[in-house]
Amino acid sequence: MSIDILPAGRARRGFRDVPVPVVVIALAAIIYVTAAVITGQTNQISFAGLTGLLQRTVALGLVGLGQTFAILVGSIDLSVAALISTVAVLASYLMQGDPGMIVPAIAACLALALCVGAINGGLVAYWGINPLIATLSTGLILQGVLSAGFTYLGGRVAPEYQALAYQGLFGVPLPVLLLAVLALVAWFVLAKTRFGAHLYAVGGNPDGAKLAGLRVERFVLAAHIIASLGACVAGLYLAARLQSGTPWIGRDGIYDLESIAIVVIGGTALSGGKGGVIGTIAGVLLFASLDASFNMFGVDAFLKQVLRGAIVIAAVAVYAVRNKGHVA
Amino acid sequence: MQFRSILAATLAVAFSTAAYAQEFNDPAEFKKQRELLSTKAEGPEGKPWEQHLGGAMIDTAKFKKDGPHTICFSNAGVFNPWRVVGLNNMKGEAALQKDRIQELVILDAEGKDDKQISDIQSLLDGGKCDVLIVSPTTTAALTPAVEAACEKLPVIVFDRGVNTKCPVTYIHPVGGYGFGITSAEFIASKLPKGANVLAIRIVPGVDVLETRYSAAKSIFDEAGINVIGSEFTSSDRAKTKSVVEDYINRGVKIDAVWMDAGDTATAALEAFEDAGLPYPVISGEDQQDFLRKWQKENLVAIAPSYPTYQWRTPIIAALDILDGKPVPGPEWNLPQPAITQETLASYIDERMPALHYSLCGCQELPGYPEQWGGK
Amino acid sequence: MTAISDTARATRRLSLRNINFALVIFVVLYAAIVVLQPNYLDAALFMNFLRRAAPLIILASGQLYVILSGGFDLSMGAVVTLVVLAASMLIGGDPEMTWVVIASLYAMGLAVGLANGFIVSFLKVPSIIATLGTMLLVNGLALAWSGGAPRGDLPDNFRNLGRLVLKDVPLVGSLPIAVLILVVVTLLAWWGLHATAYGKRLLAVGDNPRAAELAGVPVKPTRISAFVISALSAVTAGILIGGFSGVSVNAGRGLELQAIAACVIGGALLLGGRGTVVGALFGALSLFALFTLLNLLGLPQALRDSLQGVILIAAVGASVLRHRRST
Amino acid sequence: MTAVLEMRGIGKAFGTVKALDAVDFDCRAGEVHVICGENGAGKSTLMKVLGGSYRPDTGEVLLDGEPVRFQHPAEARAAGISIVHQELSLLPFRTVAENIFTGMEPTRWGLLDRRQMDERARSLLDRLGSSISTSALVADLSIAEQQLVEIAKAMLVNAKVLVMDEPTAALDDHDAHSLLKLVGRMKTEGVAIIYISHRMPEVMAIADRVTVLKDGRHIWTRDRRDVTINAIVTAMVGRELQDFYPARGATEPGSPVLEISGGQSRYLRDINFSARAGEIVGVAGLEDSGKGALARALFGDSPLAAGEVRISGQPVSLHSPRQAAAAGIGYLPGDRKREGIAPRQSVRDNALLTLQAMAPALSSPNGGARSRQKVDQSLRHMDVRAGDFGQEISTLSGGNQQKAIIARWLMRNPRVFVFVFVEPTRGIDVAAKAAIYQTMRALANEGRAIVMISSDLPEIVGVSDRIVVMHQGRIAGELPAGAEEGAVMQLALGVAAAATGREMAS
Repeated sequence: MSIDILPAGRARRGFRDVPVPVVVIALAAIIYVTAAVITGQTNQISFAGLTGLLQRTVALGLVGLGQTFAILVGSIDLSVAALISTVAVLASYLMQGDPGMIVPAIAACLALALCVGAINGGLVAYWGINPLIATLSTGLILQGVLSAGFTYLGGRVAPEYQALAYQGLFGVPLPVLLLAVLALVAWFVLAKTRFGAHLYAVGGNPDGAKLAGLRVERFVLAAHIIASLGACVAGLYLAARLQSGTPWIGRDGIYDLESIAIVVIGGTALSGGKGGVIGTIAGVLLFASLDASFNMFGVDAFLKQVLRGAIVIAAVAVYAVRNKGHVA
Repeated sequence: MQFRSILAATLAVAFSTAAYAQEFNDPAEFKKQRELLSTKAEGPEGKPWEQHLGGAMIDTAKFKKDGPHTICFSNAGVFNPWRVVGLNNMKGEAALQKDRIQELVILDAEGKDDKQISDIQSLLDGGKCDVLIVSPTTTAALTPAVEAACEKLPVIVFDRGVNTKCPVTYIHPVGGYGFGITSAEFIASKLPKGANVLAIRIVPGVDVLETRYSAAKSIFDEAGINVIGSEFTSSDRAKTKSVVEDYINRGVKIDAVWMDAGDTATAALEAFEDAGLPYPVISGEDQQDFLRKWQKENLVAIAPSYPTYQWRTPIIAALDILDGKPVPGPEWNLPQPAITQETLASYIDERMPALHYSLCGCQELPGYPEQWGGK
Repeated sequence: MTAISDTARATRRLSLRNINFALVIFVVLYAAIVVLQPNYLDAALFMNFLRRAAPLIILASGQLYVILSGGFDLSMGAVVTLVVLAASMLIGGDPEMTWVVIASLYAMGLAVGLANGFIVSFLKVPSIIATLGTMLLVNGLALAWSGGAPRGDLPDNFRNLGRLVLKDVPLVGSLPIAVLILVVVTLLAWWGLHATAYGKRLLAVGDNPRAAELAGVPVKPTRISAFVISALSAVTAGILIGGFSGVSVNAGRGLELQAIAACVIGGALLLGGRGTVVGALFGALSLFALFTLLNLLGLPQALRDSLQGVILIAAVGASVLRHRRST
Repeated sequence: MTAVLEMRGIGKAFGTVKALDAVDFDCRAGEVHVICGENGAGKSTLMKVLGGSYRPDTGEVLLDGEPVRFQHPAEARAAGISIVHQELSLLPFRTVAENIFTGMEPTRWGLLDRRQMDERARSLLDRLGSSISTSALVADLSIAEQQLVEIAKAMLVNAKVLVMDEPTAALDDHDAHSLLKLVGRMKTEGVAIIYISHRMPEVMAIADRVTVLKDGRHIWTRDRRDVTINAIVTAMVGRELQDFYPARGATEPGSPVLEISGGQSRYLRDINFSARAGEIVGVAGLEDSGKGALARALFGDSPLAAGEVRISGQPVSLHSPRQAAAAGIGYLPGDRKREGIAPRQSVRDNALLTLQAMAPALSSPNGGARSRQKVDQSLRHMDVRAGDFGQEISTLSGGNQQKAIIARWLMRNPRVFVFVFVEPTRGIDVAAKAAIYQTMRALANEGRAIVMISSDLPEIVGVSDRIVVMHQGRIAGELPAGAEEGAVMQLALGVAAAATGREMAS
């Protein structure tokens, strides 16, 4: 019987079975090391060079963690860039260099993110507005109010707070540790808790999840709140790193589209229900090593854009091309 | 009219409760720049990029090093033609001095503060650099990174500054107030009291631009000239033209157009052409398209500048510092000339592209004009 | 039976209201403009308004094709930038070259559209990512080619396409060339979508690609051509924008989102299957009327973004509520 | 025996449409209570009320004599009501165990207890007689296996009331049999089972009581002993249904219209197959027997890798559905919602879709043969019931949708020579079924060849002029019209392959 009828629950072996994150991380490593070797900058493979590389992942990585949750439930969040700017500005405006205000400022920012996430989630889950439009709109509204209210750098963060972004533990910068810890927490939540399992259920088959007794809307709402919190932490990190927030750091960093790109490159399906944060971290590592390699090669700024565009497409295509059926 | 003001007021109140705008009206700085505009420059004649306006010199003997040198440059980005021309100037200067320079390493931060901090860090980690030039994306954001770099290398900052005195020198032309003073005084001198001027600006909140407007506004106020509107156009020509058309359609006579940057000056003029109106008095900048239009249409105009030749200076400064020669510092004020009717002809070069900045000081550099996009 | 015809009547009423909604927004906004500035009732000023709105309307009509096929085209703005920069560099101020160069601009558009279509159809990359990639790619190419600062110049015969206003035209008084082009393009878009078999295929593909495929619809060519149409409309819009205001490096920035917003305000369903050219037309006009109104109000620039966001939520939210009530 | 579940006077309206009108229903512990009714009779609505998806406008639901009012499916589930849904509600990229426990995941110290999940899932599947691995991804399972996972999911809760909404619709006879056995076992465990089915033999086999609904109203509830299939059908349709299966063709079949020789693909081996003008060829077989693959190969969806296909003697290449359509093959997909309709387009446009697909791209959508009169004529000919053919097709019932899709191919008359029907009556009520059989026969009588691929044995036996049975990717044998169901089953199971199969091959 040579016929290729696959038995139930068989284990296939082949390229497609290698988890996406592994492939992406391997790719990132190959690119980085090759660039360092070819350009003779082998000291970039040192501890300092690597921590520098990791440092580049922090802001985008934090946004990406949150975005992963939104995309996992089949939604998307385009408002993260505006929220990052808002949080960064608000944090520095509230602190005004006063260490006593660190905690209240962080609390205020988290509260704001909670509200924005709740509004996004409400519009998407309860009002049924397409998430692209809903979050694009909340982003526009935030950005508008922000730029109208704060025409220039709104104060500065406390020096003690700023130090957090520049200090390290055993030579590893604190922000890198923060990203690692949050990524672990996010992984843990998605893989090990009921809440995580329910998020996958809601994203994979919302009708089925509802029939299984899950309150689908609540999970979409929660995912949006988490996405906003991710952006909030990224904004707080940027405020510390940059000393003060400007109303355009989110937009200039293209955190909205780039965070979606890394999530998708990491193997999370835009339709929801498949993927996870390890892929996202792999995606952000790929972006960072590309950045670093472009620097080593001294690639022209415009050419860099071209290459990045091509790589985004190629990275997703490698896996997507095997899909049967149509995508849109 | 009333409807408009009520609606505007309601919205403004609704959104502006948290308004917090940094003041860009610093009378002391205004006065200082006004003086600098008329200060006689020191340094080689005809080479404004090597000149400086007053100020002290700084001793750099401790940085002396044998060449050839590796110069590293962390660039905020090349997101507008001004920076593109500037970067070409810098590369041109480096080519001119190629015997003394081993390599010019340029990292482009694409306008991202966060990336520029990492870029500076990786330049330091790379260990190749003898000197670091920084053109910061944002003043405050880059301060800690520059401070860290100062501990390892001589650092030169230009264009926008940083909030620390640790760099060897900070190179910049007179500044935004100077720009505003030159342009607004010209417009005020051509108009009667009570005339209307429309201000076209790029984006809010950028220090080097806000100071230009603040200076111009105070001069207009003093001269009794009405600023009938101040509009932001993000350097978008279509938007500029639309905004000016809308103002024309309101039926208010526009006597002059003041611009905080010249890239869309010709678009603003086209709105008058299309409406069949005479050209207003206008202040632009030193781009070729504006200068050509000025000459062709015999405009009443002035082109103040924020000269791109300042991109040559950091290379010169870097080599001087590594030679141990004293350089102007901790601030290096470059002259900031304006193009007037008298000097107009000498700045027009038909070979150059429309958005080329005439005060590039690049005419003698190797590769001119092809490297700058000329024919 | 009565039950069915009741719902039938409801759906018909609904589709009528769908078009009307964008129309209503437009009329209200334009009325507000007229209140502030009564001379906007002049034919000449209205024509001028249309001239300025023309690129956005054309972009929206092209984007509509992609939206109806179930995708997004984020690369439109980059194509506009490419067109403006390429035109000035290739023409180099020589009026003789204009028509040859316009042909080659359309060839570039064709290439971008084909690339988008192939990446989505054959490499199976979701269009939001695929066109994000081509957006970066095309923008980077345009800037790298021009060195970041545009070279060359646009001659008058090119500029006239977006700039010239014919005076003393019977009936309408003045007639900008751009409005002529707009009318032609809109009619073409309407014809392509509502008066051809292709349009029906496109709707079916966006609605249920698998069913369309099994019914014999050539899904991939249909989808690819939607991206091509979108890119070609972006070329047309780019020519008008370049003509209207000349060369600039950020001519196309943000236009893709405005075009999507226009379609959505016009009642198009994201992810495909429902939408009309007339809706997209009035969606784009509404958006443009909003921009003009805000200009006239003299509101802080920043708040204009906010209001745009509010209008988007309101438009989509209202249509969601209408649909929910009807089912 | 008292009723575990009682529903009294349930009414539910959508807009002006009364989906349920004062329906009474009850179910006792340890009985199988079958609900019959046409599509749109209100069965699914009644179950959605029970399951907490809908709130009734009038009436009350009593569980163990206590009135309950469910606001959300979660509450119904917690109260011991478990539903096997007709539409699969599984997560393709999650494992079998994760799917079974969706929404009910066991935890240990707040964490998912995966070991417990695996163990309990295993024992549930064993109880169902299935060997599916608990760690397999659902996307990798066949439809039948997915249905079993769905059932396991419903059995996870110790249900007082188990609702099965056409659980055998996707199953072939073999799997359906084991499912029915399982239902019997659960009954003895004292579960109240509500069973919805269109398969009459099945109903007669397992029911204790039968309730018929029609147009949202309760018609009657009777003991199985007191009913006949005919009585049920009559009550459902509201009139006596004669000639459920149409009479076979009077004339002998003509020359072969469709011929496949040496067909090979990933799923098929040595396919030699022909269908002649005027005949209906039934293709039977178990799930995974290759009958679905044969249909997809015929329609170019997963083309043959080797072998030759001829239509009316001319070799044709079938590498895409479009080529197949152009070659004159009409295809009625089994999964209407996913593969048949474009839900937001009008009935008319759905019926026109193939003509529009084959017409020159820039021709008028309603030109020539595509004119509005001709579509309407065709739709009326198929007896598609809609208030307005301009309304969105998703507002129509399943049977009417199916008829509109047949009209889609009829519009191409006379350029369609072969019709491939895949599960033509899945999820369609009795009256509409009969209409579709009539249509198939009429199409055959006009000189076309009909290939009917079906898992419904009575249908295969009742309609086909010739029966081809598949087993493990090969044609196991062929049987004449009117063959016994048992003979078909034997071939399908591979038991009798030797005798008949070899005969046919030579």
